[in-house]
Amino acid sequence: MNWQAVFIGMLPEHLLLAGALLLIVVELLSRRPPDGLPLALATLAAAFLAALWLAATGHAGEPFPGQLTVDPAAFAGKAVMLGLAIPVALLARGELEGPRPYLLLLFSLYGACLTLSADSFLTLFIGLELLSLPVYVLVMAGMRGPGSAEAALKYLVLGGTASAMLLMGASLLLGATGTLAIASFAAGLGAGTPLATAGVLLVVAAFFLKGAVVPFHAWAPDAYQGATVPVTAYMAAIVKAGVLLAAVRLFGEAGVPPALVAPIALLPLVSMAWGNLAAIRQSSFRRMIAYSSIAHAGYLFFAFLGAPEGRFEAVAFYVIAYGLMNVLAFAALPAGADDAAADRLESLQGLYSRRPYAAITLGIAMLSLAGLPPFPGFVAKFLIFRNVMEAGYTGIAVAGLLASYLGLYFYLRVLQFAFMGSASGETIPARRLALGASLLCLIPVALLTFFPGWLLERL
Amino acid sequence: MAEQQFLLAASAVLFSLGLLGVIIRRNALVMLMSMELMLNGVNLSLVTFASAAGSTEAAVLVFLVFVVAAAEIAIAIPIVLALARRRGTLDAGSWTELKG
Amino acid sequence: MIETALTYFFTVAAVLGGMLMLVARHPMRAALALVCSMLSLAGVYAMLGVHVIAVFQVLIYVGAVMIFMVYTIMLLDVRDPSFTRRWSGLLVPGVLGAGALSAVIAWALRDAGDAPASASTEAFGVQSFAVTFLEEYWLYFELSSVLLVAAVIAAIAALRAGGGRDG
Amino acid sequence: MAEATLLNYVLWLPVLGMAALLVLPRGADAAVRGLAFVVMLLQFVLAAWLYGQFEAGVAGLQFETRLPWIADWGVYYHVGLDGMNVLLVLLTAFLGPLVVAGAVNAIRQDVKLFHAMVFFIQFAMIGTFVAQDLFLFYVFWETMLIPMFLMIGIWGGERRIYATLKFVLYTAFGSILMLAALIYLVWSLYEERGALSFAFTDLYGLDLPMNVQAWLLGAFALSFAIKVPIVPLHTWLPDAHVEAPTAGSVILAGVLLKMGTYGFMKLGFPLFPEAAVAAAPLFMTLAVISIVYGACLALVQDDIKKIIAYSSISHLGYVMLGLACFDLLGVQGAVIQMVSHGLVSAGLFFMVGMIYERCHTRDLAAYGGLAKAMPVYSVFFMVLTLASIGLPATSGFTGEFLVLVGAVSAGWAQHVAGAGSTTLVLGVMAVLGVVLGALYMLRFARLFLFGEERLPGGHAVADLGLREKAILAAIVVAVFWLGIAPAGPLAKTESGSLQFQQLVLGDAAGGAP
Repeated sequence: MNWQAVFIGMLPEHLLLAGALLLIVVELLSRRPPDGLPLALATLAAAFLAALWLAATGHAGEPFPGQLTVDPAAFAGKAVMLGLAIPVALLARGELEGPRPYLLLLFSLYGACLTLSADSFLTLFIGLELLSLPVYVLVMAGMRGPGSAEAALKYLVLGGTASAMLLMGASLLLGATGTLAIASFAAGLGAGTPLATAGVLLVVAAFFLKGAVVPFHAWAPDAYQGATVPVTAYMAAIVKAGVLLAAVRLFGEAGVPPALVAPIALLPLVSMAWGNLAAIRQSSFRRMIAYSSIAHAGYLFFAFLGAPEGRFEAVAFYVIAYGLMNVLAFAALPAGADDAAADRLESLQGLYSRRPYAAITLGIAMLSLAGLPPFPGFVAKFLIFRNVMEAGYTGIAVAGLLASYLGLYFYLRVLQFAFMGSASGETIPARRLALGASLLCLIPVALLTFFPGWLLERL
Repeated sequence: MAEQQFLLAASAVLFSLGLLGVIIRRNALVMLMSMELMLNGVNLSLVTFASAAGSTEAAVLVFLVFVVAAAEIAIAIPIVLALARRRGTLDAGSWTELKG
Repeated sequence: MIETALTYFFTVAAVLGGMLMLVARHPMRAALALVCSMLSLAGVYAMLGVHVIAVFQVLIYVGAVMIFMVYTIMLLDVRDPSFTRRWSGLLVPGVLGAGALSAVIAWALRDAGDAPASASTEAFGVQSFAVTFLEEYWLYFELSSVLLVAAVIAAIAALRAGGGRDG
Repeated sequence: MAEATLLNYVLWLPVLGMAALLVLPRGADAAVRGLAFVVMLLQFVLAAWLYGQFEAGVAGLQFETRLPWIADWGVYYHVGLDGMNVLLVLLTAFLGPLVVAGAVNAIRQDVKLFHAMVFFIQFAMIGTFVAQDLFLFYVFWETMLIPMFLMIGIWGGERRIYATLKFVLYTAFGSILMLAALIYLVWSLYEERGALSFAFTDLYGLDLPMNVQAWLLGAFALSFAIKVPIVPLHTWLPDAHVEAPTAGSVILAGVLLKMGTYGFMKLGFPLFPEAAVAAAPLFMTLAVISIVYGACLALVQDDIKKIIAYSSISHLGYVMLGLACFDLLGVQGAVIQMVSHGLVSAGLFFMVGMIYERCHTRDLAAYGGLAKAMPVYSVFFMVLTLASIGLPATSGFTGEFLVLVGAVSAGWAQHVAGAGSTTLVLGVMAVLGVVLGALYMLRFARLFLFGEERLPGGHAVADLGLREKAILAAIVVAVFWLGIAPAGPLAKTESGSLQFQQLVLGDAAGGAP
């Protein structure tokens, strides 16, 4: 056993676990429920810096050969998720009380980090479970109506279904290739036997479910709407990133064989169109973002049609841009005791005249999500569709671009509310610490707008 | 029909029945049970493949499935209780607040 | 011979239990059907010689999970429209889809039996399983403990959130 | 070299201006307006200096900057001036301070945001003109939508939301197809050369099969044609113009519409020369339809803004005609016509805005006999009307005359060569369009300026103030400059027109017509 590899290679995970355990101890020792935020932030920052450092130095190692190995790409992915978690945690101030939500957040991130290092389906499975289980509860944390519990239960049942699908697929792949290493998935992609193909498709379906691709999307709108703002931001930015980056690791160096292109491309395509169309008729902001995330899941899964070399770059850049935009948007939302009222799109009416900074950041987030240049969302979208077209699927890429066009309207509608509506008399309260969270996102967004090449060279 | 294939077919049927239950049943608890049935189907297929290949890894995975199933239920039950207390029903079809 | 027959019997019983669960009206009956199905599966595992799994199946699934479930049903005993109206709107597409799915998987499995049927069960011997688990796969032992800690915290948080305000 | 970076200053000055606006406190409207005017004026001075330094008759780029931007993809921050864009940059910078000056009374809410948007759109428009890298071009091209969306949507008229959404959704639809074509194009280049590049000069040399060229030209052309707009893709334009604030209309008519024709000139035709030559009759037909259709609709409008909006469609038809005939005179005429229309329609929109600020109606029937009530206003209006019609000594004459000569002579050459006489027929029909143009503008002027004196509300209104006179005088001077001494601008743009012609016809089978 190589203890050094275990210590260094899993440093971000260790830090998260240490922070979580420390938080438990603090909670047990203190009489009143302590505030978990400072400790959680310190833990997140330490883990983020560790992951960043390991990614920058190009560390690679095999703490548990065949079960859990690390490489710079895995660290980069972990750094993305941990970095995004910091502003999300800032948003939680005022929404979630006590140390427990932060504990759940840390455990969930621990699972997310595991999935990015997974070398066997066992690690992948337990990582995904650890990623999801705390989120089921976070959805109903700070709940303000029965809707939250319903959403949590729905999410739990469908999340469990996704896990079962993943395991069934893994089991079939075990039968086809004799191993549970995730390399069996890549082998199964190329094998072409019915058993391997069925296994591959079940695993892909499980990822579609976790990533909320139509028709496996039913949980997302409810969960996004039922949860409080920081949790929705967490689901939109980090859970999605974790699932997609894990999928990149799963696909590995394998290309999608032509026979499987149609089933793998079709559902994301439908997802883009349906997500964008359904978002138009939403009146709740978070529900609209949920449908937007369904559409974005479609774009993200398109990345797998492209050449294997470009996948990590495309997905990583996309989840960075997408995550930053979501957190930026959520940070700009008004806070209010009546959550359902604050969540209505109409509550953004005249935002600019009251809180110009919030309106502008919200506008930037929406335009970037719509994929309009010069914001990073455009570069991300461009990268994905370029890869698809380079792989020779011109028709699919054009269809995808047209489907992405459908989304423009509802993003612009948010701008319409924020800038073009006349303000009503009442003031719109801002979230506590929202300024910090949005600045943490705005600075990277500005850098990515002007220097996207810097990041792309390093992914 | 070989015994192994029979078992595998049974696992596929159990898995599909579980999925069917998740989709078509309205009672939240029955949905949870259906989810467990899916995992049982998975276990059956894992055990069958594992005993054919002599893979300890698969046996460990079966063990993990047990752990996770227990953990999921431990989380699901408080949620169900909260739901029943607030809504007075576990009927997924009557949750209209979140539709649309 | 008798073992093979018993294996078939238990397998069929497990599937029947699953079907019963699906059509049962009251959750309690569904739970009992599921318990039957799970016990039958434990029988299958025992017949296959994987005794560790069979024991876990009984202990964890039947002993913990289902007891918990039954207890919850008894605790709640709510008058539910879902008792009289079992099916969601997706009945027909759901049945068709699941039927197609099981057919596809079963079809895919048709060439899976080519492996030698000499079920080598050493991997599942109590001792060998325990030794390899703790020597080679102790990562998962540790990770499952992390998972259980997380689950306990999550369950407490869920209880708190559910009972907090107007409970 | 300080001179080479001058173009970057012109381009980035508005961004600096936006940053400076951030510092100013809210409500300091006068300071905001002053700052905006000074920055815009400085930009114009720099652009004028650039124009002066721009050497005529030199092929290729001047004031070029090329820096790696997204090095992995071969994307460069590559800007430069050539004969095609030099006048358009000057025009854009010229209109900037006028827009700011014209908005003093009209824009009263969210003054800071308004001027930030003016800066933003100036940046995007100049960027689109000077970009020499396809990716950069696309980024600027799409970026333009954002400030325009807000400008119409926030400060527009009653149906502003509808108009601005229609504008954005129309133009974005074209852009999305252009994006697909762009990716395909660059990918083809990569297949052929093994190197990723978005540079125009690399893409020009690409040898694509005819059917691919046709598809790609279709995608690019759709995007450009929506922007121009060419009939039948024009329906967003009247709505956008009518609902936009004066500043928005001026920018829209003055510069934004030229994006489409500039796109055809810089990219659409030269990138796909064979398909362009094959499709030229189609484009010319559509151009003539635009000329006639726009003129006919302008003839029957009752809304004074709509008259000018439809006249824009008609005038840009000439530009398309000049470009699609591939005759040197025609192309040069097209360039001059772009600038001329930019000046004249901008001036007319300013005048409509000025009268609207006084009387609050755009209904033509409500006005009459303004010549007596507002003599100075009427003089300016008459000058611009005549320039719009294309009276000699005005810029309109130079542009339209060259286009028509070019089209007819190209058509005649084809006719003589036995290559069909479609072009000739279209050229002659376009001449008829001039008559229609005179009809609707004179009708407008007659009802508006002459006859019985009638003003909405019945009370007297003040004639133009000093600020308004200065704005219009600047435009009128420019109009006469292009009309009386077109030799200078023509010389500076000749290299660009030649390059365009060479790119399109040089590769075409059979050579020049």
